[in-house]
Amino acid sequence: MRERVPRGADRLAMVGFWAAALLVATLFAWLVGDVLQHGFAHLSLDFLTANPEDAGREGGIAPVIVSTLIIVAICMTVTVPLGLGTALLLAEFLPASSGQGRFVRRSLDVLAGVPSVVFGLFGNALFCQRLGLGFSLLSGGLTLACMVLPYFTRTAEEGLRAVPQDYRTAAAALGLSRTGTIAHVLIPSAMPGLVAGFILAVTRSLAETAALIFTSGYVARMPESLFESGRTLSVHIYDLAMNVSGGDGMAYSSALVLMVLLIVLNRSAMWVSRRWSMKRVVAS
Amino acid sequence: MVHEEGGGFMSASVADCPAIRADKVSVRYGKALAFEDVSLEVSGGAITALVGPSGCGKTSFLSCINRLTDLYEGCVVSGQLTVGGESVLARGIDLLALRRQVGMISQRPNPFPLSIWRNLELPLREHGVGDRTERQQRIEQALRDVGLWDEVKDRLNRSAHALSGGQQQRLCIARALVLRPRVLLLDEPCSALDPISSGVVEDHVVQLRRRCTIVIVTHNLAQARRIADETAVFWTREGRGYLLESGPTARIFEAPQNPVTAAYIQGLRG
Amino acid sequence: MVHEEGGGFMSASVADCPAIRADKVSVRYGKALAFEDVSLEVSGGAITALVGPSGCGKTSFLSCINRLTDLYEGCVVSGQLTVGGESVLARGIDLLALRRQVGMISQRPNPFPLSIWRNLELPLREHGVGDRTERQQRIEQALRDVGLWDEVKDRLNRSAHALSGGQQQRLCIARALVLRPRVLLLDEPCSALDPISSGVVEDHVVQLRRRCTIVIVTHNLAQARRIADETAVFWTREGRGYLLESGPTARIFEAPQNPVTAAYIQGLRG
Amino acid sequence: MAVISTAIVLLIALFIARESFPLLSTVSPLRLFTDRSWNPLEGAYNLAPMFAGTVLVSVGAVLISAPLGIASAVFCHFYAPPLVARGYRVIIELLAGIPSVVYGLWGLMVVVPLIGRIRPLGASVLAGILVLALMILPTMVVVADAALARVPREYLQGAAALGLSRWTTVREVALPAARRGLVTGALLQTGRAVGETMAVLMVCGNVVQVPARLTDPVRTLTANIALEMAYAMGNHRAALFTSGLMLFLMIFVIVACAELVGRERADA
Amino acid sequence: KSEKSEQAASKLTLSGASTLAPLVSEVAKRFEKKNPGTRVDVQMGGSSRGVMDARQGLVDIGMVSRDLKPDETDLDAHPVARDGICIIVHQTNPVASLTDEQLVSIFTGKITNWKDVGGEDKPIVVVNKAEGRSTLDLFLYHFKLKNSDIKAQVVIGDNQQGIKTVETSPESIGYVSIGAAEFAAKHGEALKLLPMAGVAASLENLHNGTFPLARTLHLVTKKGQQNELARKFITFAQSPETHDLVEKQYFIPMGE
Ligand SMILES: Nc1ncnc2c1ncn2[C@@H]1O[C@H](COP(=O)(O)OP(=O)(O)OP(=O)(O)O)[C@@H](O)[C@H]1O
Ligand SMILES: Nc1ncnc2c1ncn2[C@@H]1O[C@H](COP(=O)(O)OP(=O)(O)OP(=O)(O)O)[C@@H](O)[C@H]1O
Ligand SMILES: [Mg+2]
Ligand SMILES: [Mg+2]
Ligand SMILES: O=P([O-])([O-])[O-]
Repeated sequence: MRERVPRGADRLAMVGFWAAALLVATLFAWLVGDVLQHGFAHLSLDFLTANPEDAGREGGIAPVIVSTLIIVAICMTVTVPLGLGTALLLAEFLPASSGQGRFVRRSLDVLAGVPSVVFGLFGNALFCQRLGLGFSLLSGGLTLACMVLPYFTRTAEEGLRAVPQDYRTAAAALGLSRTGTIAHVLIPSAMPGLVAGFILAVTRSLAETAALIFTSGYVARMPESLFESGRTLSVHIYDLAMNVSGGDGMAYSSALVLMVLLIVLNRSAMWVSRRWSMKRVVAS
Repeated sequence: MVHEEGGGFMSASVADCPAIRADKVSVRYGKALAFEDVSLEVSGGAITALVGPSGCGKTSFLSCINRLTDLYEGCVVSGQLTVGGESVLARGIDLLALRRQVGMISQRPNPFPLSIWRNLELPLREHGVGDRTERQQRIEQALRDVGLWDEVKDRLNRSAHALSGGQQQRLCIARALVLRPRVLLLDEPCSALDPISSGVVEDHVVQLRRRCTIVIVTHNLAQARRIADETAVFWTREGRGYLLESGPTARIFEAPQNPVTAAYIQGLRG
Repeated sequence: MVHEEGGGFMSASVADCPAIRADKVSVRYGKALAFEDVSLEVSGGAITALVGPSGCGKTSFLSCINRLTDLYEGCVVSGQLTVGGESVLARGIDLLALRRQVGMISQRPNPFPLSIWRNLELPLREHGVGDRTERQQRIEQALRDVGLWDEVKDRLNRSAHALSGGQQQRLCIARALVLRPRVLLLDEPCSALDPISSGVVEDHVVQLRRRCTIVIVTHNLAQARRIADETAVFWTREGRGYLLESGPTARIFEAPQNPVTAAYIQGLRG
Repeated sequence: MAVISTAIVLLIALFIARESFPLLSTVSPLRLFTDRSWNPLEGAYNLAPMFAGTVLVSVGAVLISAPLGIASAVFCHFYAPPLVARGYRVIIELLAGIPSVVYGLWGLMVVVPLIGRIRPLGASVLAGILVLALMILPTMVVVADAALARVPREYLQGAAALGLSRWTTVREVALPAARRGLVTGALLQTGRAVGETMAVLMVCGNVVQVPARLTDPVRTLTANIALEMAYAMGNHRAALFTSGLMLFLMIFVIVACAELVGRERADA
Repeated sequence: KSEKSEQAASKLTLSGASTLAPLVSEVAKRFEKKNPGTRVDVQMGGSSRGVMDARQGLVDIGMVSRDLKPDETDLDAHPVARDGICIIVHQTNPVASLTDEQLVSIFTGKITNWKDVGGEDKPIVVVNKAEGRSTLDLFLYHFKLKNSDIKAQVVIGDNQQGIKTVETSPESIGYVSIGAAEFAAKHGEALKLLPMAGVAASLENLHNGTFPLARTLHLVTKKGQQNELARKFITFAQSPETHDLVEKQYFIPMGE
């Protein structure tokens, strides 16, 4: 039992995986390094609490942050129940090979590939005009929900499918109702999948630009209701980078804020889910 | 089958224990036949042992009785099967009520990925049994019945998956018992257990006689002989299971009619 | 331990069979102690049975020997443990070589979600054993050894998960045997098996004596008595396992030194 | 519930079809492939080069990032020390959350000049593939990571007990067991690649042509929509929606194919 | 209900050209401050969106970064600022000026190497704007070209993309909004503005009318529309009160 240096394919694989990871990490460091380098200059407490001035070249991004949070919240409030319901239907109620299941799944996969500009134009036509919501946080959130639905649903579905059959057998043998089984056994067991879906959906909605320009709009005022227009961080970044000369620095700073926001949102989602599934574990 | 909320479990009598009647029951998974034309009468309140070689369809037979076969895609059950006179295989029966009345312990321990306590509380809550205190009592009782109480009473809030194999199996038995079913299907309940736990469980099963109709699959022929009132021997021919012989345990062990049974009983070791 | 590519398995001799020495070995999962200060000598080429109540640490002890404990986050093994004179617990040992030499069969059957054939071929390929024909022979031999060949020879390409519980367990035994390990750790190998398959497996284990160091966890004391050269009794005190007594099987069963052992042996049923 | 997701798809399809109707009712669909060029203001509506561009860029990106994504997920589970794995996951989440404009900017300022050294100008198929690959990578990693986390521990125990090497365990046990999740991840990722707009628009060069080399510029259907929609009227606008319609059909075909492949595999 | 209509009366919505959106947003902010209780929402979406939305009455005012087309006579155009476009090359490019003929030859692919116009021996990378953009329209109109004549190596959308493309590529030549280009060159970007027909490209020359390539940025309303607030806003946007804002966004105020 001498010290064993991995041989042949095993060793190659190990080197390969480390290399792949390093490559991704390097590219990431490069990208984020750029953002950090350009972004730190304008970062201050003022930046977080002030209104944008001079088309965003001066001032801060407070209303933008607030609008972003509201839109993401609307989006997730719609996506999670809807997506979870659909995922349950696909994984638990329809046989894997059923035509209906396939149809729904296919729809979702197609939805994932619709360009965000098209979502924007569609959301504008449906929510802003047909449903009369106008340019508003609500229209934006709902359009985003349509867009991220497949990410959450498909990931959650896979999570549910991977729950060992043993648990379903045990639950059935105890005469647990379908709802009881789902709520108390399946969902806690499928938590990794649900969290993954949630993360994908949140990140995607935070990073979205084109779908929001046409729905939640461009107004950088502090929103007072859900029916008002509001600019999100990524729209702001887009505007500064592409449309405002001399906006680059502020664009990078905003990107920095966006990234911090993202980490905070995702970590708290994980924390909540852990708390929640712990509560299921820790008795009564 | 009627819900029997009133009346303590231990005060139940043979009259409450449904008999099980199988008439030419066959099970197939897709195209493959698991077993064929099994006709068997299980007396209410008695202990019936199912024995036979691996793969002859014992588990599949048990699964018909509480319709767990529904969970396997492509699994088809044919024939007649009644529990307490009511057909089990009919469409549209109340499956939850059936399964509440017919408890089952499967071959592989399968506790939920929840805490020990929650594993036991979940079925009670789901079936709306009792208030908090009653549930607490029932849970403690069930854990004592399988000899697990002392081992786990300090870590009821820990995950059931951090238990040893035998502990998990006993937890699953307790989980079935906590609902006080009228019929209990046990698929090799003691196979993962050491003699002491095995003895505890066996004693408990014996105590349930006359309060509960019990069907137990066991590879331990000595155990079958010790506790079963009746024994059914399954066999397999060209990959298909069938019922070789059934009858009172004493007769099966002492005067088997079928030479194959005789050989099987002979081969009994330990 | 040296790789022994040449030389048939069955021609191996006691000299090749490593002894196992445990010196004050303890295992803890996080803060909880599974067992404490176990010192045990397992002779090379002999069959050693581990018996004891559920949860006393038998599985955990086996897992130390092939370092499967590494797989549990927070699991810490302390003490000295050598196989064939070489330390197992040291950092940086060649785990793959160790595990190739030390086969293990776990309590719950765990076939891979692959075909039956692939389940057996995978370890052979991995360890670069033989050419196609030799692998084929070995696989068939292993399946025969566990009495599974006739049952599955027509469906070798089907998923191992469509087998019955007992068949799965025998497949897992075959999968360990196909590598012809020098040490075999069996965690209740027969618990899911009917007497016939159980007999087949037991006979095979006996045949391996002197060709292989065998440690077998069993709840069947009669089986331990029948096949083991030496027996170690584990016990548990306040949730912690420890070694109660060990020695030649005959002595343990006929003249136990510890009254607890005596009581345990007495309680032996069946 | 599922009705809703299906309804959204149908509504979007209807919407796109309605908006592209003005063009399709006056111009034969065949002309979308045979017209001499894409100059909608001069009445030429050839979408074929953009179709090719979309296929090239997204296929290239998926071919790079799907293996890299799976490798990253495997790395997190089987190779990385726990702390490294945790850090790596944060990296992946961040990558997913960076808006595509930022990817585009970075591509434009870093990747394009790099490629420009090989052959001016650098805004090219290759730049598109590279930036897009990095951008869609996280989708794959997050889904694959969750799929690997669900591989039953018993399989891994069994593999360890047999002394299977890490690589064999990954290849023969973990990846097959996680297959469904991997396929889902790849599909979502492909969808994202086909549908991505801003970053591609900024680094691909957007010249309407069938590229002969990897360093040639191309325009994708999505970039076409994003570039011109804001200034398009009448038939021009309808032609852009027709790009959308074509994209929609293309995704539909991809999904159907993926399903077919998946089914055949399951049969085997 | 009366409350609602009152609110509607005190609210304006605008949409349209991205070129105008930042400027009009700033104007709107000042307008809101001056008229407490009013709200002016500015949305982006391109000139065509501005025209369509104004036409359909979805918004009160549209923003259009070009002149109205002959088929858009149902709208009234109200100029608010002027903008020009200029040719840009990389700072290191030794070519100091190009004649109109040379420019046409370059953009139509007849000249493909810088050495043919007095530069280094390097291929020329032509950066063109996307179909429909008003800068493109103006450029084509000025040089009497059709878009299909132009042989471009890169096609871009917004001005900033053009600036970034040219500043990272020493071989390239493109055209963008003068204000944006001047700002970038002044702030150290590697950019050079070429004179047109001998007139240096600067806001100043645009202002005094000597620079040939100019365009007007408009607010548009539906003909016959009676919206007091909209009229008030347009008057405000055209008034000297907002000229500082116009200049701050690197455009030329109207009516001086
Ligand atoms: N889910 C399944 N899909 C397909 N075939 C199955 C399935 N479960 C069991 N079988 C097959 O049906 C037959 C009967 O299986 P069953 O599990 O009922 O046997 P058993 O008597 O319980 O055996 P054991 O004692 O080994 O548990 C076997 O041949 C088995 O391979
Ligand atoms: N993964 C784990 N995490 C935490 N605790 C564990 C884990 N596995 C086992 N234990 C605890 O360690 C102790 C010893 O367990 P072990 O599985 O070794 O017992 P055993 O002797 O094999 O029992 P059995 O006969 O029931 O299989 C038990 O108290 C058990 O609850
Ligand atoms: Mg069975
Ligand atoms: Mg154990
Ligand atoms: O219309 P543009 O100002 O973007 O050319």
